Amino acid sequence: MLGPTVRVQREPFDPGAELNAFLSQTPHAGGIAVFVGQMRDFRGADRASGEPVSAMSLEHYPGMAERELSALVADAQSRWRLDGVCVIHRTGDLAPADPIVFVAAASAHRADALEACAFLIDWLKTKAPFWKKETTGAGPRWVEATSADDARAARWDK
Amino acid sequence: MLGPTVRVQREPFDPGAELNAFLSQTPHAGGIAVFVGQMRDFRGADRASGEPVSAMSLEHYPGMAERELSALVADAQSRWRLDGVCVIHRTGDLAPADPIVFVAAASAHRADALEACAFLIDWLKTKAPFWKKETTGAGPRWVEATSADDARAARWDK
Amino acid sequence: MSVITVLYFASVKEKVGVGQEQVSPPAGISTVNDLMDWLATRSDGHAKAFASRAMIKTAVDQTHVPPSSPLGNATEVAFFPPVTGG
Amino acid sequence: MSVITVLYFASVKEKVGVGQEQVSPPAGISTVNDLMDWLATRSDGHAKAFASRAMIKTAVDQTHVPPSSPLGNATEVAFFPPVTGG
Repeated sequence: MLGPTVRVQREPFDPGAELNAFLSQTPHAGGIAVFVGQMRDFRGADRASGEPVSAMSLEHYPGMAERELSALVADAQSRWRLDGVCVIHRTGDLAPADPIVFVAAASAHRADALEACAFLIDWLKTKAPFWKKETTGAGPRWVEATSADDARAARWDK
Repeated sequence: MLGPTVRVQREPFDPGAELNAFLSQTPHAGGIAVFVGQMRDFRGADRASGEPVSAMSLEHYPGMAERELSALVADAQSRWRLDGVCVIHRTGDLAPADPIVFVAAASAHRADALEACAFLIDWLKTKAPFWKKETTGAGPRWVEATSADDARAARWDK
Repeated sequence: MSVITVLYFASVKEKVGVGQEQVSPPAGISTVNDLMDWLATRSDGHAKAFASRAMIKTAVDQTHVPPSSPLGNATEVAFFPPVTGG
Repeated sequence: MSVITVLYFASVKEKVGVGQEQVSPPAGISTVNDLMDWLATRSDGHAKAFASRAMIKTAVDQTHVPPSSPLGNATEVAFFPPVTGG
């Protein structure tokens, strides 16, 4: 098994290519769980009622972002038996439907992969130092953290 | 939104290409959860202690397999708000590390996507009429269903 | 009762020796359990297949059912071990 | 106390007006909270940034800490709103 992949990058990435690269590194895993977050073109609960969003800018804390993601990966590896883990996060300017984040976890058994993947994205959302600024008709505005995200992350507190 | 994808096929499929095709159909989704099951080259809890497996053959019930997968997808759509769902399952002869199953669920919000994806693979494992036969040093042998699979599926019983 | 297509899969198919057969059960065969009892008498292979009844799953017209289910106007009945896909 | 690199991100950075500054806090500044109190006096932007203290998260040497944490020998302290990545 190769070490886990953690990348914070300004360049776009190709989720399909990342998935196949990850699978090629985990040939003995029975189950691979993946989460892709992509830039939504609306704010709110759904697109019908939401405010249109035309662009996004993603700021991060260089150094700490990579450290925090690596710490989350190490935590996941201590909780579940994983054959491989991959976390990729974009920064900078994004357009609607651009992939923002790619999280993958591979294990001999699917429960470990599914749970590790959900854990990683839930904790990433509340711990990794990234900040989204969305541009709507009213101009650019920082996205606010939600209590729903905190609640989902808290499910994993030991 | 396009209708859900349900495919049962003898031909191999490319998980990365399927992921990108799915993403291109769900441009307004914020979160996409994916599960890929691939053929393991061992039986048992882990590879170190497990019995080597050199080949697999997947039998299915034509007609009912597609019906059952479509019913699971419809059930998932009634439980969560989904922008798209895709389920692909291989049949026939497989080699180690070949992808067996691909499940994807897209939603405005990640909780719906993650839960629908886990639900789909858990129920698929206990309801969809497919049967694996593994070839080990002792010859070919039908894989036995596990109580762990039943327990995971039961978590989703209403 | 009319003709029923009976399907066998995986280990059940291997024990019976065929994957499919057309049968016309006699009067009195009204549930899936009745059908299994009757099929078990057709050959040694059938008898072997239906010996461990608890390990056999059943579908009537491509829908999972418990073995106590009535056959009704079923045209296709399938017998197979617990599924192991995914 | 030695020189500390203070970093600001996102809305906190916009209020302060700079993303980074080197400071040498006076004696008596021993916790992150003390540092925030002192930084708030440096300009109107700083005062505005630290007005809603409950909305500010803190990291010392790139590790999340509560505001009551001691500064110790910290060389880098960061202030930012709740994170919204992923």
